[in-house]
Amino acid sequence: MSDIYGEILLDHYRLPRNKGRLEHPTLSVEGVNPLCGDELTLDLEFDGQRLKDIRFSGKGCAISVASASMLTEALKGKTVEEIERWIGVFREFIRTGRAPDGVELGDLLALEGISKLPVRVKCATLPWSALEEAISRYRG
Amino acid sequence: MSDIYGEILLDHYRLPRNKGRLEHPTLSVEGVNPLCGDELTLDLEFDGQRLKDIRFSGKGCAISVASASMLTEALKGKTVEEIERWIGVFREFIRTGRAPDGVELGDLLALEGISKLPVRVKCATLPWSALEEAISRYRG
Amino acid sequence: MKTVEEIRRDFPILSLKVNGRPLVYLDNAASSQKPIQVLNAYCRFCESRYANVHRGVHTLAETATGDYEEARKTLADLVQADARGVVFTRGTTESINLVAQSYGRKFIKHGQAILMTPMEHHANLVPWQVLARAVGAELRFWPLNQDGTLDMVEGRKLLDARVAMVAVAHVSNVLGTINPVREIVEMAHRVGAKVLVDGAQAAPHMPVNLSEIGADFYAFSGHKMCGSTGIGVLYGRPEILEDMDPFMTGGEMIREVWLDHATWNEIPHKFEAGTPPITEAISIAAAARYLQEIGMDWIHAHDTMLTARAWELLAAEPGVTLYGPAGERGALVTFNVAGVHPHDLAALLDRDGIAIRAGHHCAQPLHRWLGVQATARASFYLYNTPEEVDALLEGVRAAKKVLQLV
Amino acid sequence: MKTVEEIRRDFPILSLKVNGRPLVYLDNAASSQKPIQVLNAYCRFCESRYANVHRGVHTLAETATGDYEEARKTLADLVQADARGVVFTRGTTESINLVAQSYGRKFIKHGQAILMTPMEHHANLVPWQVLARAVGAELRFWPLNQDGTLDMVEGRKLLDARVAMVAVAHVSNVLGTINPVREIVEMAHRVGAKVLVDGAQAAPHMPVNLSEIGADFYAFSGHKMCGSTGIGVLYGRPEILEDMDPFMTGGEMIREVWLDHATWNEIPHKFEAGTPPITEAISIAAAARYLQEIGMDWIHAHDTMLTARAWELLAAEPGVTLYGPAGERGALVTFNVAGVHPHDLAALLDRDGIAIRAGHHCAQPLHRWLGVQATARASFYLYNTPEEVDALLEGVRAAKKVLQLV
Ligand SMILES: Cc1ncc(COP(=O)(O)O)c(C=O)c1O
Ligand SMILES: Cc1ncc(COP(=O)(O)O)c(C=O)c1O
Repeated sequence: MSDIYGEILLDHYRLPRNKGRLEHPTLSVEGVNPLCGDELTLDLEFDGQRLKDIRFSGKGCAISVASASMLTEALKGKTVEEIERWIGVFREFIRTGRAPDGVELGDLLALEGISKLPVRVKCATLPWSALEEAISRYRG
Repeated sequence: MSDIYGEILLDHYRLPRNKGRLEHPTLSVEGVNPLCGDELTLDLEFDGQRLKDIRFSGKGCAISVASASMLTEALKGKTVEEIERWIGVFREFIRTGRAPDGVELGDLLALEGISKLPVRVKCATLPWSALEEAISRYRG
Repeated sequence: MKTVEEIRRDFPILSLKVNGRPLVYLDNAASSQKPIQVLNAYCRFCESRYANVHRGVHTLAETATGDYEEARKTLADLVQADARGVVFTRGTTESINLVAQSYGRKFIKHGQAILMTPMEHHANLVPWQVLARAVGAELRFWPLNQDGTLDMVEGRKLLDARVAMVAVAHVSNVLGTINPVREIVEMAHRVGAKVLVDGAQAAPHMPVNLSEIGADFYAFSGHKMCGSTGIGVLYGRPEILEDMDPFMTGGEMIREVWLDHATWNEIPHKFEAGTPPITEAISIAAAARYLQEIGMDWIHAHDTMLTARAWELLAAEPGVTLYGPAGERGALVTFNVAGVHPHDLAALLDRDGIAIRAGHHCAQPLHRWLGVQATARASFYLYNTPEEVDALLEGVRAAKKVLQLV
Repeated sequence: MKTVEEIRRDFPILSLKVNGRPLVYLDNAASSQKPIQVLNAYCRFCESRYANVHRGVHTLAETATGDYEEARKTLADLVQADARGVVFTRGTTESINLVAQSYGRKFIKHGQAILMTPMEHHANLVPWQVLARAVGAELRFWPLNQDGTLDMVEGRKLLDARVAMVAVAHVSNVLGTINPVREIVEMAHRVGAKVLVDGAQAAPHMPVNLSEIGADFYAFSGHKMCGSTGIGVLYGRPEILEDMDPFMTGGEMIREVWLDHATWNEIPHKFEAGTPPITEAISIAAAARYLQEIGMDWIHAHDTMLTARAWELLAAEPGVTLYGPAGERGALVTFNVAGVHPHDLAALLDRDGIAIRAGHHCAQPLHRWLGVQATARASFYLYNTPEEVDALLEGVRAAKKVLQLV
């Protein structure tokens, strides 16, 4: 098993960014990891087409927590369209273990090894699935 | 597979003894071979406790026909008690491939190899199962 | 391209001697043998990659899960289907029971009809009898022509709007008839009926393209295609599987469980309760790869050549009656020899090392239609040779002599 | 008598390196590994004795049939039961579904109750939920004591004349609790209830004497006892099996078939529709013989020694919570480490080559009762060593360090 528990991932797990709840979220979504029953909540605050703020809460394993932390960091301030592009990029990345050409993944690169861990893919994608639902709900 | 198609068996198949129907049977029983659907009928005529006459009819494979032919030959004229003993002996013989000590099987020895052919056991025992039913019915 | 001689060397059992004679294995429609490639894949997996699948996060659990899901894709590719619709079952029989229960009990209603053919294997007949009795549905039977093909004119008349399900063999395991399943699916869909195709005798022997056939359900078994027993495939169109209730319940097929109720996992997992046949999936996938390397087209052509030869030789032999259509057919010939009980024929052939099947081949109603209790069947596969067909004929002649009534 | 070192050499997979470290396989409750004796028996059978069973009259069909029925006897012997009551299924899950459907739908009536425990595996819970909903039966749950044993006083009160079925694990796959099944059977029979014992975690690990336990049904799986996936056993008391309807229908389980109805074969064949898991039966029988040669008593003692050691070491480790009874228990320890998600623990142990399981172990209701989402579970078998238990402890300590929150 390729070692997924690298320093960047552990850093996000120990010191998660944007953890907690928002006071006035535009909408909140919940996700459940069928593998272990872990639950995660995303609060999103939009300003028109722009994601002004985002927080996540809930218990989870290091992979799901770090994935959520990285997600919030990467997407805060982005537009709905940009976020949708990111969701596609992330799914592709998780499936293949490679970033599409010309895309800078930043810390998310720490999840590179996940494509070889089919069982843990659900942990890494948990916050992203929740985000996807949030966006589709926001679009109406 | 040990060779069951020996001369004695083939002789009983080609020239079955006591084949046909009785005019005035005390009782008739039918047996079906679940393996192939073959049907066999036994007609029995009792004189008190003694089996005065016996005939078999129906289509069957060489093993079931020869087995029926040998059965009629071996048991005609025997008493109900003797027949019951023979049924026990035959079952034991078919299961183990050996005759119980001191028993003379005669032509039935030709069925020796059957114990090693679990699938064909049903062919050899078809007439005997029918006989067993006949006896238990006759006893009431 | 391998020669038949090379193929034969892949199958350890084919070098066996039976009663002192080289084994001539002509019982492939009952079950096929396994090449060393399949046995090796099995052992390698057990020796270095095995664990239970789908819930473990350790390395072996991840490898085993990956291999198991890869096997699903391999089988989906074999029949050109969407892997989401590929459910691993124990075999054709469980696949059909699953549909009869999970689809049938929910969607087939009192007064509707199930249309079958009289040539169905018990596996594609009895589950529908049980269902029909449970829900109050009617059973209809597509008439046969004299030669054992479907009477398309009469059948069309039975296919009205009350028919909810058509259950039909792709290839008959007795008559060898290859049914026009694509046409039947089109006809059935036009009246809103679903179609289950029993592919047990087709998938191992010919290219099968489910996206072309369009069947709603398609079933086949691993052990008839050089793979393991204990595994088979049910393909179901994903949108139909989604709507169906589970068949069995337990681990892996659930999403969340409370003391008094539970919710279901997504397809195809919803239909795979408990520890699935993991090593069997490795085996059937290795078998599918082996067959694909040889080429399904080649296998079909080879089978057809052997079958035609057998038909020709036996048709010319006095006292032999052949059943089923004379032309294009599945990889088998079914016959009777006057005065020779099929069981005796099979047993006597066995003295010469030749393995054929005798009996009703799990198709009693068809045998009633044929007017016989039992038949003898020789069935062929990629490793059989023309010489083995000739040996069959010699064996038949010898048996006639042995049993000849004086 | 073999030493553990010798036993280990029988299992090819145990010489594997995982992430550069020797494999420490502690996921035996999920599935066990296979010794070379079992793999060899499998291959030898495939290479020289294989054919479909029960209907062929040629040599291979006769040998395969003989071996298959011999396997049934071997399994009957293992648990000291009548072979007529031994049905081969795909595994514990199918065994229980079979009883819930074939016995339950016929004999469990509206208003009757099914009594279970909250420690059941989903396989022994969800099928009863489905049945209860279908027939209108009530579900009852035998309360647990604080330590995860059954509360025999409260349980007795639930066991009244309305209870038709008691479904209980012999050994819990999470708590390790060994339930007093013999006593439960006695209590249940007194009120006329039947008892199904889920022996998935018991039969592989300890001597099981069904004639003593007296259970009406007993279920276990091949893959947890050094045998194949794709096979398991349902033992049912013959006189009860006789009365039950078939579960699946198709070939081999029938006596006679007409177009519109059919009659059934005798037990146990009535419950084995279609081609059974033949090679899997060879495998599970070889496994049973292997275990019996080592000795079920020895295995039980060895497991108990390892489990006690693991319990002791982990109980002394700060931050570790253990679940289930402290004393006599099944061959596993289930625990949590404060601040470490079980999945992370399992993944981090895997870096050291140690395979344990993390999650809800198909027992979500029990985890709700425990008040946690998930747990970590190390489970032992005949080939594990005290040193491996020590490695587990070291691994747990290392994981705590890696994930330590700063
Ligand atoms: C107690 C118990 N019951 C039932 C099962 C289900 O067994 P299988 O998955 O082999 O059907 C298991 C194993 O997962 C178990 O531990
Ligand atoms: C046409 C057909 N359908 C169904 C089956 C049943 O397959 P299985 O016994 O593998 O379930 C067979 C094989 O026996 C068959 O030939």
